[in-house]
Amino acid sequence: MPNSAAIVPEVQYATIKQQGEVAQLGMWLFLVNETLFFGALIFVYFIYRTTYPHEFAVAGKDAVVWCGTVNSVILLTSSLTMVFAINAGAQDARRAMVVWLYATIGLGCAFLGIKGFEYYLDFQDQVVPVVNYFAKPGEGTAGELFWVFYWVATSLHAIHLTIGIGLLVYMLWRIRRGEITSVYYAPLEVVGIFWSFVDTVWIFLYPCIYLVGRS
Amino acid sequence: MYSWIPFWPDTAASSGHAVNTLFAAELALSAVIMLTVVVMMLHFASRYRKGSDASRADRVQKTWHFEIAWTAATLGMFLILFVYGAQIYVWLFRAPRGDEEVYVVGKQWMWKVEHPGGQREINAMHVPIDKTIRVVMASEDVIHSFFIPAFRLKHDVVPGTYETIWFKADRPGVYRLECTQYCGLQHATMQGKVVVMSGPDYARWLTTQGVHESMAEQGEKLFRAHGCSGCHGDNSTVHAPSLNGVYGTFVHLQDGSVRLADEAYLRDCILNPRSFTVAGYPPIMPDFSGQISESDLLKIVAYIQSLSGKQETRR
Amino acid sequence: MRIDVEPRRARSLPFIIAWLILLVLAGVSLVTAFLGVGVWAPFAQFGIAAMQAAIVFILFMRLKGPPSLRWVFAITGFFWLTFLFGLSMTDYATRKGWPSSYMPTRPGITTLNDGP
Amino acid sequence: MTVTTVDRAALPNPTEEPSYLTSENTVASWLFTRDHKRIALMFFASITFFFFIGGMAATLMRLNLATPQGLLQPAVYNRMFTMHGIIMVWFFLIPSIPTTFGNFFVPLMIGARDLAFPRVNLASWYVFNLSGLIVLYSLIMGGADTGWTFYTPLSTIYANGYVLAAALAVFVNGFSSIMTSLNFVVTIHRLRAPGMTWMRLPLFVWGIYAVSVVMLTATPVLTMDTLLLAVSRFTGVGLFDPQHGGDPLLWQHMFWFYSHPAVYIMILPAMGVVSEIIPCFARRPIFGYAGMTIALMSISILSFFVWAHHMFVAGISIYSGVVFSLMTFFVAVPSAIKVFNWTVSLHKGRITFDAPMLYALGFILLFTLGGLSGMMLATLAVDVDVHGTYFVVAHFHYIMVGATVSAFFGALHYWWPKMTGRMYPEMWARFAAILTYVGFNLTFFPQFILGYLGMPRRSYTYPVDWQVWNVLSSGGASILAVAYTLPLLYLGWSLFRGKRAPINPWRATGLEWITSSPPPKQNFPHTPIVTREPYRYDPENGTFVTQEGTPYAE
Repeated sequence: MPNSAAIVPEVQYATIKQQGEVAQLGMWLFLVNETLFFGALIFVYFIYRTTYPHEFAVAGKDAVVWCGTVNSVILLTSSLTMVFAINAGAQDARRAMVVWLYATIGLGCAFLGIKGFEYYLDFQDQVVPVVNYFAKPGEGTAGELFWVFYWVATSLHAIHLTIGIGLLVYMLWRIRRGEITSVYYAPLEVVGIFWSFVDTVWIFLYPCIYLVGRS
Repeated sequence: MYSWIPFWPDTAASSGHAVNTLFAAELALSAVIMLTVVVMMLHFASRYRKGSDASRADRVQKTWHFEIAWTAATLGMFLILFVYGAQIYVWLFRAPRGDEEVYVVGKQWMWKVEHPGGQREINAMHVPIDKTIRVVMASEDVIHSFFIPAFRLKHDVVPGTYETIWFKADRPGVYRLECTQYCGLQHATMQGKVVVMSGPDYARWLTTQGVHESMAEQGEKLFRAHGCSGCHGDNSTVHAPSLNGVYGTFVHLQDGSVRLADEAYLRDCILNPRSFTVAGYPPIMPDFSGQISESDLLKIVAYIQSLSGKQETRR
Repeated sequence: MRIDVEPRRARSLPFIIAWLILLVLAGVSLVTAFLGVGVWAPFAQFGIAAMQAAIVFILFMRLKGPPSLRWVFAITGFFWLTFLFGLSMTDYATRKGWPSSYMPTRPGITTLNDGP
Repeated sequence: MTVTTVDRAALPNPTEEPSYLTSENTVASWLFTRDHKRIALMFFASITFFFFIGGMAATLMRLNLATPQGLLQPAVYNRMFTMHGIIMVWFFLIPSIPTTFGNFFVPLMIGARDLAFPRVNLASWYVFNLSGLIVLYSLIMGGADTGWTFYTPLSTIYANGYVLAAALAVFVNGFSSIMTSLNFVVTIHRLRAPGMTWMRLPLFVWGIYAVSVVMLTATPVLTMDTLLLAVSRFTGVGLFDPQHGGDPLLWQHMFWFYSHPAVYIMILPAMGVVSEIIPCFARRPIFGYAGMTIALMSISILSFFVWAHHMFVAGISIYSGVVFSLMTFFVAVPSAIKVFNWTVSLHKGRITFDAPMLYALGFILLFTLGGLSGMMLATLAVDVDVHGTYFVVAHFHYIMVGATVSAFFGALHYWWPKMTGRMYPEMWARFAAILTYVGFNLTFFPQFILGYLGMPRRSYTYPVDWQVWNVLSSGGASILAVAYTLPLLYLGWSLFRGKRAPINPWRATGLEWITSSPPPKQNFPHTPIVTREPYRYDPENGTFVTQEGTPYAE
């Protein structure tokens, strides 16, 4: 392997294996925090949706369901490519690892692109609270609550996804430097865990946003 | 009862006496516990100080007996306190019908009090003695908290809904009225007085306040002015529920739920009618949110209440 | 089929199958929204979301396999959320004055009781 | 404490290896350090700074309240108590013990060379200071005027101050808390020295573990809550505004879902500190070690079940009030167990009254008094009376200042020799400890009385018949100010003139006392191997055994 000096464990660890395992635990613990962060947002949504079911049904009809659905497919697929990248890295298929990482980055960017287009459509639909909002009959003042949730939730998710893409780019850089190999690929696994978690967030946001008031 | 204790605030209502007893009990219990800890600590600290030659042999080893006993004892005491406190709390915060009603609107930074007869006061509340007074409170801006120390009674006044409390004063006098929820710049001055008067004095006070229209009468005018009577009036042809006798009954809503038609419900119906469509009626009522001030709303609600005849006739 | 998520030994097929299941579930979720099953649709949709999340957590995020501490961490967040949702329901489900028509107010909860 | 026999523990440091303080001397070696000990000292500097900023706000408030007419403009007073609350809660109390003593001593006590993620630890300090800059910006521009609780719709619509900046500071500060606590949990799980089983962990480590769990699970909810607040205030959408269909109480629910556990964030590490100090100065094992750990962990979970007891009169349903009151009494039980255990831990000891011990004993008394008043507040009907009055103010100051700050100073004196390699002047320290106790009680006990008389909190003025109590309180506050400033002076002096500290000046059993004072950069010359549970003091024979199993005579 190239540059084997880079994989000496830090002073507080006995072995590089321990360092990798602890790094993963750290990410899982961070996800506890992320779960509660997004969970609190969904809690607000839950309270208001149960309070104003009819208003939310009216307001939710304006969400662009095809954008959301396509984005769901893209993100679920990106989790798969991310797993392939890690597996390839672990099995010493460096080239495949890099290809799968690029695929993951591409899917992430595609998600963001579609999201941006969806924001454009939302602006056309006048569902941007404060900036450009038109309350439809039957949604009262509570319809705006739905759209506030929509903007906060999707933009936070997009920020997380952007961070994820940034981390993947950083991983590519570290791969070039030979710091991630089949001997030590824990950083890649850590990023993979984060990436799939962002995917999970979307799994829960999808029914919250796109499936309200369809029938 | 506790007036002989220095630093004990006035007590002038049934709620105050109930809380007094509980508080005194807790004070005594706290004193006993605190003393136990202090005596134990001082005793050990002096007896087992470094220089003393008291025996250190046979230290207590088996800890679980002590811990379980101590835990069970505290838990038992706490449960008694909990039940006692919860009982009074439920009693305090479930307002009965009341002999009299008083309407209170909190706004930055004053308490506006209005009596059913239309008498208005600012930062003062006159009430008769020995009558159950039902206080309906609303806020025009931020959260305030309505507090009468002598009655040991407090409730936040949250904008967007009505809060209802009650009391029964039993000692004439002038007591403090406060806001205890920080509500902005002049929060500290959002204070007033509660004047508890004997029945005849109170009646005399009401008459000296000048001739007013009663709240219900004012409410009736607003009811017409906002066009409510066009649909809910007796001669209306629009398919809208009649409001005669609706206050205090249970209303079946479109979505299958049942609501008690209290003040808060009536208010919600006016401001957000779509969420409260009555079963069997079309959802055609426009919503009035943002169009009627809190004090006007209270008047309209008072008028609808007066239609039910369950309240005493006004004035 | 034995599923091994340890990257060094993992094969691709189980992940592809899992991915297909995820897509199918997403489709089912989408369909329920248009079926007109009323109040049950959200339950179905969030149930499906939970299943999808479980698949992603266990396979894609490699919760399967040691160390078990990861399970503890993974569950903690959701466990704590039940505190937030559950205990606040003691308020929202029974508060008067909060327009909670979704959860019927029972006649037993009154403000006009006849005094202490 | 006098040393009667000379042994290795009392010898001056072996000088072969430079300490963490002297190993590198450039500014960059501090600013980019990954050493948990240096980061701890940097945190110590930051929070001390904020402690005095918050203290100045408190001084102005007590000065204003010395007379009913007051001294400050109402707007200034309102901003002072708001900034006092925000700074003291998020910039002193919550980070205080974990980021300084936790950072410094958790790795030392479990026998690790560093925390699991040193870079994250350093980032935590930078994020903390960033949030500190934002809060200072808010303060200098004029401050927020909502109270530290940011109740809506006052904070979203009606307040005029720099609420957005203050909320943003709290938001950013949350990330620092999360990074620090995440580090602790992973470190305590994975980096313990051989033989350091869970039941051999010193109780301070248990306390830090419990607090990290709470921080990690409570903070994100507040983070989201303040984010939504900022969005509401910035854009004008009505997430918590009833005029737009929002629920003001939803803000309170989420705020207290964090901020009630936050009270335990402040007190749990303090409990850990006291559990270290008491056995050491009573020279006997802690009474009920297992019970103490169970109490710590059950507090950290039960603390999430009680938040709405801040809202008994806020307009929540009465059924909810009853449930939360019951839960609150449950969480009081483990606290009661702890008080009992600490007190019994003095039984048949061989007690010396050095400054840390004085602070610890003060902690127990103040915590008990604070806890008992908390029991009154948990009782629904009494809370209806005293909620929102000075009774509440007195109660939480007894817990948060009386108890936590006492423990903070206790820890500071206890570990000062290890952190700096210098002994502090004992007589001055004892004097400061006693002065703290006197000043504190004089400041806050009158506030219980004021509260029961009905003085509302957050008021810049009051009726003249309450002036006696307010003057007493202000007088006490000036004593307290002296007592809190004194350590700064004599500890600063001791840095240069203090006696050199031996390895184990208190003759304690923990692993932090087997390495030199101050410790070398990598903590231990060799990885310690733990063979004993902590606190193996024997008052009967006057001996003690360190956790490594080395016996010593007194």
